[in-house]
Amino acid sequence: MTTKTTREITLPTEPFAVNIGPAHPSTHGVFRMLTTLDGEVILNMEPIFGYLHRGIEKLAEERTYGGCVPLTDRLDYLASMSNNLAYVLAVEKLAGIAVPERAEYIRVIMAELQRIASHLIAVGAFLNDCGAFMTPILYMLREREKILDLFDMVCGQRLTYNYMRVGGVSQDIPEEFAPALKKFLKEMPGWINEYEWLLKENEILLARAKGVGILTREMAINISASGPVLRASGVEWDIRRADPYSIYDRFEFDIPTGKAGDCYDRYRVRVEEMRQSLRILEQALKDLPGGEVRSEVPHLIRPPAGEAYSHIEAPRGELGFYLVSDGSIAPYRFHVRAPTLINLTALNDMMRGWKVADLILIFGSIDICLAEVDR
Amino acid sequence: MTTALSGARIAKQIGKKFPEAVIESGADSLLLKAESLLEVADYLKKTPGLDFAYLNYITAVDYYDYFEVVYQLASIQHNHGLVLKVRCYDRQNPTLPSVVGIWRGADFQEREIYDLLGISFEGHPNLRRIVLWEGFEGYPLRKEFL
Amino acid sequence: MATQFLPPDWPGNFWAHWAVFTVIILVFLLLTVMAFIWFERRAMAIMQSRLGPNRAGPFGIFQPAADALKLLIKEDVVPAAGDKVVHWLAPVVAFVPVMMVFAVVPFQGGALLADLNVGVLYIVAISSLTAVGIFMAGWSSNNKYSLLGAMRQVASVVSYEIPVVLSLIGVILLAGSLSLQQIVQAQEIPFILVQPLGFLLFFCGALAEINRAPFDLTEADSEIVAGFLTEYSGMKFGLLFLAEYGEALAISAIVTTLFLGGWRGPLLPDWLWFLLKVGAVFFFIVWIRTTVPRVRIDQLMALAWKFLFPLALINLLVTAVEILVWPDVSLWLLVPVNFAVMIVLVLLWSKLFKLGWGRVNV
Amino acid sequence: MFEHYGIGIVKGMSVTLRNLFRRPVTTQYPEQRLNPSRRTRGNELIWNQERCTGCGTCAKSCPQGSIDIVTSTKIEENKYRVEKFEVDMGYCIFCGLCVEACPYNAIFLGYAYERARYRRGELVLAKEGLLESAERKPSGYAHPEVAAELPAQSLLLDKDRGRRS
Repeated sequence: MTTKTTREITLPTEPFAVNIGPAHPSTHGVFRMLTTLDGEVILNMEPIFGYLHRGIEKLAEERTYGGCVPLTDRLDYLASMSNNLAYVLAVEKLAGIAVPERAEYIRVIMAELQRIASHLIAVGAFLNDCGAFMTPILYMLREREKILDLFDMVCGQRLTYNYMRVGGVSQDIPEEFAPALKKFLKEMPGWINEYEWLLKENEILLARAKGVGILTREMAINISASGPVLRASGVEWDIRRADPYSIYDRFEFDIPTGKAGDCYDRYRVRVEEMRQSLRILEQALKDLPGGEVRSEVPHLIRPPAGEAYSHIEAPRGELGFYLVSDGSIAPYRFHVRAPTLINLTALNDMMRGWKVADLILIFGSIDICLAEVDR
Repeated sequence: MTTALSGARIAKQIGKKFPEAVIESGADSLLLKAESLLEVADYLKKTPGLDFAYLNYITAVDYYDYFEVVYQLASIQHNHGLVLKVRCYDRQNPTLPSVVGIWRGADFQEREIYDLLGISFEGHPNLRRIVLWEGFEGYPLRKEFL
Repeated sequence: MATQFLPPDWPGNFWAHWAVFTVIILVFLLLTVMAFIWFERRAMAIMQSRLGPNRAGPFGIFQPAADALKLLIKEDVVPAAGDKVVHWLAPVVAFVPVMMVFAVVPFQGGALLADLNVGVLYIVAISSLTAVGIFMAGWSSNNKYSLLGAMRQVASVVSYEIPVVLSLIGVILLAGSLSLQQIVQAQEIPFILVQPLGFLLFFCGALAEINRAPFDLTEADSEIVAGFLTEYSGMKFGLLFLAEYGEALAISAIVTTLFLGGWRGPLLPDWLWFLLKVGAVFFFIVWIRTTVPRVRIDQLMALAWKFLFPLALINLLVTAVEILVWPDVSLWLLVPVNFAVMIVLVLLWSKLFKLGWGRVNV
Repeated sequence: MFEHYGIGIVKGMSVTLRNLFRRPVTTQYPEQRLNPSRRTRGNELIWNQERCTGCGTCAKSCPQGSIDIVTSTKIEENKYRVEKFEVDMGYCIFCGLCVEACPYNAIFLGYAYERARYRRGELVLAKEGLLESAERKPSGYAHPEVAAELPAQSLLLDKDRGRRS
């Protein structure tokens, strides 16, 4: 006996198209999903981008290498430090600039704090998309606020940090930073445990997220997914381990992976990554050496003609910068390998057949930042 | 550390199967003929020992005389990488074969290159503008645009 | 068993009583609803480690009044292709039944508008009328989100009505009357102890019927924007909003009356007991809303038909057998028996049933 | 379904209940004020006319091109005379690159906030409008000597005392 699908046994009805977004509470600002629905069931989904396209790749071609750093802040504004880091690493690779030891440690500390801050938003927004009315995201914003305070202390800004410089960081960390970070590291595990108590075993969340929006291992590799999305599908691929940049080869940490590749696994991977980031932060803070934080770099950098690609493990995946230099003070070509754009490739396959409520859930679990998708 | 495979070594390996495919081999890159891109890509993905199943990114650069499309490949299994390059000399109507059939991750990126540089990819299932609207004149990332 | 309370001795004829009492109840209700809106926002805010409304008046207590004022002076937008008459009527249709429920709720001994001898039946009948108003709102808005929300509402009301009514019958069997007044008088011990399973089922079903979290699919803001409210503005939105909170208040009052012993309690005056209990139930609703995520529509249906409905039937059977076999046994003896039945059944069903269908092949 | 027999939900509800008895972490802004970071890249640029030599490094380093500087061609007392120094704060992204670039410590970012304007034209600040004043204090960004005199930043880490383990 062949099993009939729900579509066959219900009354024949006409599918209808709904534009979910660009102005929808859960589309993270400016994303449009042109969905074809049969009742509540999604028959097809077409993503439409471009509402936040600012032409950053073109803008960068008219700025100096140093002047591009503020631009990278505006790519993934929830993880500006990681963007800064990826960009300066690419320029340093291109121009062959060495970085002082202390600056490397500070960069790692900033990047890991940023990962925690970004994952807090990602997890909070995901749980909010599940319908947990504001509670998880407000708890997580509270902890993110503490990280933002630390960033504010170091670089004077809370969102667009513009902290990394080619050849180091803009300024040394102030003396009150280390005690504050220690205090944060001490209390953060307790807060993470509290989030776990709040929703980890919640039956409704399990029913909603387990087995929903499965991205298989083969598919994840084939669509070039990266970051937590790839790892939740069971691929142990973390650029911090696979291709260590900066000084990541000195730290001990685990790479959390999922099994099924569903929404729940992606949520779990992010939470575990926060714990691993705390581990890295503890080690980095312990070994933080003294010395300079910025090597002598000319004001206008003229890298030799050539090209360089440098990638890092940003909170949302593999963030890379491909720079081509023609020997002048501005990049000839500035390409951003935006992780979230590529992670969205399989969105249609993950969503088809699920319901409208799951659409929001799956979309939330990928954790995108539209500023980076559109650039 | 992801080892960058030597372009020359791979070129030799590919040369046995596709004698005319490689134009030039760099330290970690291969410059391929546009016509043989697909077969070489397929070979690189499926040959044991190479297993380039993961496409890091695709991008294109406008060098005035030609467009260069860059494919960065990686193998998660062996943790090594390779760069493929293809050139396209036609400025009026640049066309290249699409690799979406081999790596689906190329989908949006090829659309983006089509959108911003005007290179059309043959065989792409849904080649439309992605960030700009249909009807936008010119291709912003070309050097003659502004 | 129960003594019939006489209506209080008011001057004038019946219609004068009726008019005065109605006005008092309406004013009281609107004020209570506003107070509860404030209470919910405030309690939820504190649970979410923020402060909530705190500008208008002391502790922001006048915030709902200020909001209502704002809504009154806002432009009323009707969608161009919408059904204007239905769009206008919908808030009224949704709002009136909510107010009507309170006609039979006893605020204290004898203090009720009409001591109907079919009180429970009346409540069940009237309260589900709100769904018609909500469906009208969704339909007339000519908006796909509104329509989705309205369809969800209809689906959930149609299926949840059954377990809700079935779980109420246990209480009616115990009290031997449909009059709320007499049900309260019959509660020597609160029926929540005698009917724990009935309470659980009724509470779940009631939450689904009034669209409160975790069953707030009708206006799931992260999925379908605001559901049937999407196209509403101004005081029409205000009325729908009031209707919703009015429903929450009504459910709190019904739970109090049927399961928590109504106005009965030591020391404090009766009406205060009643309000305290209603407040406690409402706090519980708010507390649930703060904590849990939302279920999906197929899971909502599955919960009604696979979990609540069979359990309600079994509960009814158990209660009926108990009353038949031990008509004269003290209610206290039934408490452990019924708790044991509840625990066994809930554990059994938790293992047995599967929630929802998951992915559909398309 | 109900793998944990509802215990997961009860656990979650215990967390929200615990939070009911904690102090809120929000600040009521106009009444309660927090100290911004000592290095805050706050509103408006502050220019020190005496120190400025008119070299124009700031204008060159500005990625937005919001600094407009015109100087005399002749050097007087080892300086160019600055004829026009105009900053369009509407274009400024507060990246701080000009402050870092200035070789004579003549530019600071502001420590103040609440400097919003009603008209866009008012955001263009010229010479006199850029000087330091009582409501336009300089921040310590890239100037540790200024930072040392500013009050300590208020941190949420220090405020949140409501946690009970």
